[in-house]
Amino acid sequence: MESNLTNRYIELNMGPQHPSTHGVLRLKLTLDGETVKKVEPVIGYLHRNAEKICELDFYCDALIYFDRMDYVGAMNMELGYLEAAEKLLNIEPPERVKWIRVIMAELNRIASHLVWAGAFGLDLGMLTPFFYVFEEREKILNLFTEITGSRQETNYMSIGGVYQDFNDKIIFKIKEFLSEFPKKLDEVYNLFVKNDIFISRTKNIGILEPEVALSYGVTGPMLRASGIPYDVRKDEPYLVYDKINFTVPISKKKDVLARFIVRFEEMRQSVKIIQQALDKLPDGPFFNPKAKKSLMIRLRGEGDVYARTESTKGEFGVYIVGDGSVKPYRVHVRSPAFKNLSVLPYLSRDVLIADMVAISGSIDLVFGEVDR
Amino acid sequence: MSLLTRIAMILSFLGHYPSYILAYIIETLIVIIFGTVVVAGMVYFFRKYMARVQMRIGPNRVGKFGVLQVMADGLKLIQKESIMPQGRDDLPYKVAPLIIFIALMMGFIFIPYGPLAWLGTLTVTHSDVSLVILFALIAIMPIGELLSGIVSNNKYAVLGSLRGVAKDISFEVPMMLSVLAIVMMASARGVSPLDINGVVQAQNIPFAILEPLGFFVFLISMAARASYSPFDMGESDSELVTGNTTEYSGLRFGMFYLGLFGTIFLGSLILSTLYLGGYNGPFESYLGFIWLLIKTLVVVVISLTIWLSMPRVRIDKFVTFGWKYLLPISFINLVITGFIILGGIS
Amino acid sequence: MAYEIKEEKGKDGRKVYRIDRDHLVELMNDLKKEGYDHLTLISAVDFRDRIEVVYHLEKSSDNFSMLVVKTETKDNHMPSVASLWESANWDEREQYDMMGVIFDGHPDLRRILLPEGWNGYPLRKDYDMSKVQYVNMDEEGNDYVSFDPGDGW
Amino acid sequence: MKTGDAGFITTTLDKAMEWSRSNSIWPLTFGLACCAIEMMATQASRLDISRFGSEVFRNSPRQSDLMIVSGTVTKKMAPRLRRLYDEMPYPKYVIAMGVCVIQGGPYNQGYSVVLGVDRVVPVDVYVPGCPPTPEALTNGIILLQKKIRNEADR
Amino acid sequence: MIDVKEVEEPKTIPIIGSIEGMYTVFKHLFQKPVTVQYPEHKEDQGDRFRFRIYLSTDDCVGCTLCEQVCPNLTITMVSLDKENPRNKRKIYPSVNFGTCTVCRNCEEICPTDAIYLKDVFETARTKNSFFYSPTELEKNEDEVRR
Repeated sequence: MESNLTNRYIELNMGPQHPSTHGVLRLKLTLDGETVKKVEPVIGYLHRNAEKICELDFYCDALIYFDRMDYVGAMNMELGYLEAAEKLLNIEPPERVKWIRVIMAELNRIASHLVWAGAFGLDLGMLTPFFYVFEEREKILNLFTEITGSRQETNYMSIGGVYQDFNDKIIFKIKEFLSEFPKKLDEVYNLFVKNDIFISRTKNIGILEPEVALSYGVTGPMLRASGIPYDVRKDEPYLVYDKINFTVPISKKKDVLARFIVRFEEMRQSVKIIQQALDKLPDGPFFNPKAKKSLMIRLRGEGDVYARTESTKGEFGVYIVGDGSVKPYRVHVRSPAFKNLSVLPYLSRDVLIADMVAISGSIDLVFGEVDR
Repeated sequence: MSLLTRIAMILSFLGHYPSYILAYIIETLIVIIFGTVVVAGMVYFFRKYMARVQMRIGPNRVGKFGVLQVMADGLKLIQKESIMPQGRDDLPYKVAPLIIFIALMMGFIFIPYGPLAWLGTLTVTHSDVSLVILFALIAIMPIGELLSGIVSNNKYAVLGSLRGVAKDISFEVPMMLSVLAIVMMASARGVSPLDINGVVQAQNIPFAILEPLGFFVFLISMAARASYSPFDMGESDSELVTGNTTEYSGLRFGMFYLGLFGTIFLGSLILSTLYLGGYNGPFESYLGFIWLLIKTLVVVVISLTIWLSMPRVRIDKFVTFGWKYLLPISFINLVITGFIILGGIS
Repeated sequence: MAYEIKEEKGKDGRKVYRIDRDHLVELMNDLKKEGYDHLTLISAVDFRDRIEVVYHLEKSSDNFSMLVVKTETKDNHMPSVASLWESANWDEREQYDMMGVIFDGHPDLRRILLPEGWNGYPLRKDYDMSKVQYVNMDEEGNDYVSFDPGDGW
Repeated sequence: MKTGDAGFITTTLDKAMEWSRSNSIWPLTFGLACCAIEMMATQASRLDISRFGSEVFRNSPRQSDLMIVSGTVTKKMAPRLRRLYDEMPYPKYVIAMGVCVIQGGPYNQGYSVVLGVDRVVPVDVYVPGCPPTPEALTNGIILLQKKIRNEADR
Repeated sequence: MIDVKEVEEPKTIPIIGSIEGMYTVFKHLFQKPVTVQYPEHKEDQGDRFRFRIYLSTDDCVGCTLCEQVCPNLTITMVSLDKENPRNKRKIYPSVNFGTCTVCRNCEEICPTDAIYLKDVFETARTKNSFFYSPTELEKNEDEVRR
């Protein structure tokens, strides 16, 4: 790292290995002292050619690559793919499966937001909340192990159903978790938002105007924190979200703190959703027989389908083109974090380095999804 | 009778002056060993405390309850290859960690430790200006921090150092003003005010009660001096990798690492000496040292809790805070102290 | 209107506009004025003889209802819509990177995911996967692509 | 002093050095992909890697001993990974965590993924799994400790 | 109409809020640690937890479905000289654990349940050799290592 300190502007290279970039983001900074003059994100350090490999495998196999896109919220990724694939393949999942998928997706949304909160705390220099939120996440992952058999990349949902059914023990355990979770959540929440330094670090930082946000294609909690109530679960309900009663949290404050509060409120809403779904969970098969066992590699689809779902980061869209063979012809993913990241250069003009770290933390970046 | 005199008496066969000189050296060595052990213990205590607060166990594989963990870390750091960056300024680069470490160890010498059991008072020096020397030493320590960043030819380190400068100038003045209030208070009670021992003896009521504002300012200043979170702007690990120590490895980094914890402990010692009554307490002629340690431990726990629960302050906010709030507060404290002395409450 | 739209219904029930390449920008301008202020996705599909570019638009005033605009190119050139929506900037860079569609009028058309100098466009159907490429880094931290592993490997 | 005694002393010293090295492995904060989250989970309360002395996740490669390559190494990332490895001081160790790092994993048919990080840096311990559970990673770290003490059995 | 709720920014008193946070952190000092001491104690992962592929060569019929469904060339069929009347072609799956993502598609698709997964996760090695032949797939992890 050669430095020429006589210049007025310092060129600083943050990343790809840097504690604040949440993975392999490289930020080319132009600094004037501590002030960031220009940011240029360089991505692609985790470009794993998932879209290409999806074309080489069966429809049912592409699921594992989707698992690993947003690896923190893997269930939502599977769901997004299956929404598209099932439309393309004309396979309708049974009623029970839809409710199970809602439960799993919302549980994973909680886990994902928790990880985000912990990492955001670390960005700002808060050590301890990280451990509290990871403990809560660990409980969710234990539930996942109980239900699906693996912790993080579960490969739980499959075309036309889910691999393993729920049973009474699992439902009881989820209810037990839900009864304790809101208290813990409030504790962590208060630990953050009652802290003066935290408020001073996040309030009025990184203000994102709604028009700009729309133009940049920002979705998810970031858009909702800018005051636009866009939630695919409400705007274009998939699965059984239209039968569930929940609210969409928004904030008019548009800053980093607003994004923080919106995400925490979303977790509370998720708890409400899961409770309703557990109560309403119907009996029935957990698999569409048209896609079971050896039939699962013989599914053929034709045409093109775009399906959008609300993943933990925002609108997660999957565009699949089928040519009538057993393999997808083209899979293209609209990754919310990719779009949300593109707004970073706009947000961090003339802010301090410390603020830029807070802003990039508030975006909730997961690089498996940005780079695919 | 002090420990020093006892050692000198044992060595009295050498004659008066040689025995005293030797006794000084021996006791300095003892204090340095004490300092090293305490700093290592501090690292261990921090790890265990952090682990327990975070619902973990902490190191427990090396020795009983992991007490040898710090030793393993130290031994490992000694073996590590010491990579030095190209384009460094060689001498300052090598001297910087030493400055911090030596200043820290010298700081330990000037603390009045108070009496312990039959050993008598453990204090090493009886200088009349020990307070001045102590704060001079504290003021030297940031120099090591600044040098280390500027000379190691790394942009992160330079930025860390610049932050360090900005941080230091914004709390030094309020800190000194609050110390000035203590000196006033002590001199009003007729003790030698620049001698820390005198300050301790003047505290039949701890100064923290008489000067809560000064205590507050000093607590924040000491936290900022030790530069742990929320005041670790110089080393802010999520922004500047590890700030000024980015290019240091092996033993030199170990010195910085120990220096951090040593400064926390030294700061807590000074705080409890100046504001919490030092070795004053029941049976002080017998248990004085224990009282000091207990008070220090309380301050250490408070410091670590602050460390673990607070996010990092933004540097410009801290500078503003220093000039806008800390300085006026310390002035008000000075004025109040003056009124207290005039009113003769002491 | 100066252009002709073929309206279809997609398999997923969405409204699809099919338009030829030359009138795309005009249509997009009109759609933007109509209230489609959220460009969700630009994707390109390689049908060997032609590349189809698909735009997914959303209207924020109408519960983000979706409209699909399809157009196709045979010589890999497309007009850019980056001046209308900021989000098109990165999307078009991505499609250039992956599919080799050259968006005329784009402010900064560089590769985004793969390093500059990568040979071929990976998501094309005729991309040769057997040809292994390596990336190396020079002193300044810039990448360069080679076909044989260099010093760093 | 007989040479045998000196040998004994050096062996003891070696043992002490190995002991200290194996019990104080400071990993580099180096998250690449999915496995990084499991690495964080290993660091968190439930498994608490600090019990083995690996508590201090250092951000600067200059101060770390262990690089846990957690997640897919792409071709664009490989030279950077190599540079980070070069920046670490000896003695240094590498754990390849997850199948992506071992042999390309799920992406082994692709064009932009390095098929095994051992083509870029020497690896000491391989931990398979996608991603390995925190227990599996801890098991890998224990194996690395054994390897440092020359006791590794596999 | 979408059910929208505008979130409130919390009202806090300066300094008191921070001290509350410090107290919350300090309070956890008296909680029991949640750490599971891993090598001595192992957490109960539940019945469905699966990590390593096993094979029962007696049941395998050599249908190659697992090879087809495997997303990333982890399973390859190799010929093995073993008496099995149902496996006429004498081909059995072999697994490369260096690429296995534990997606459990093979277990799902297997018509005779010959291939199955178990909760063995202590598979770390110092050598990059994770190729398991069909006979090794039948054995436990400890036996394979020898």
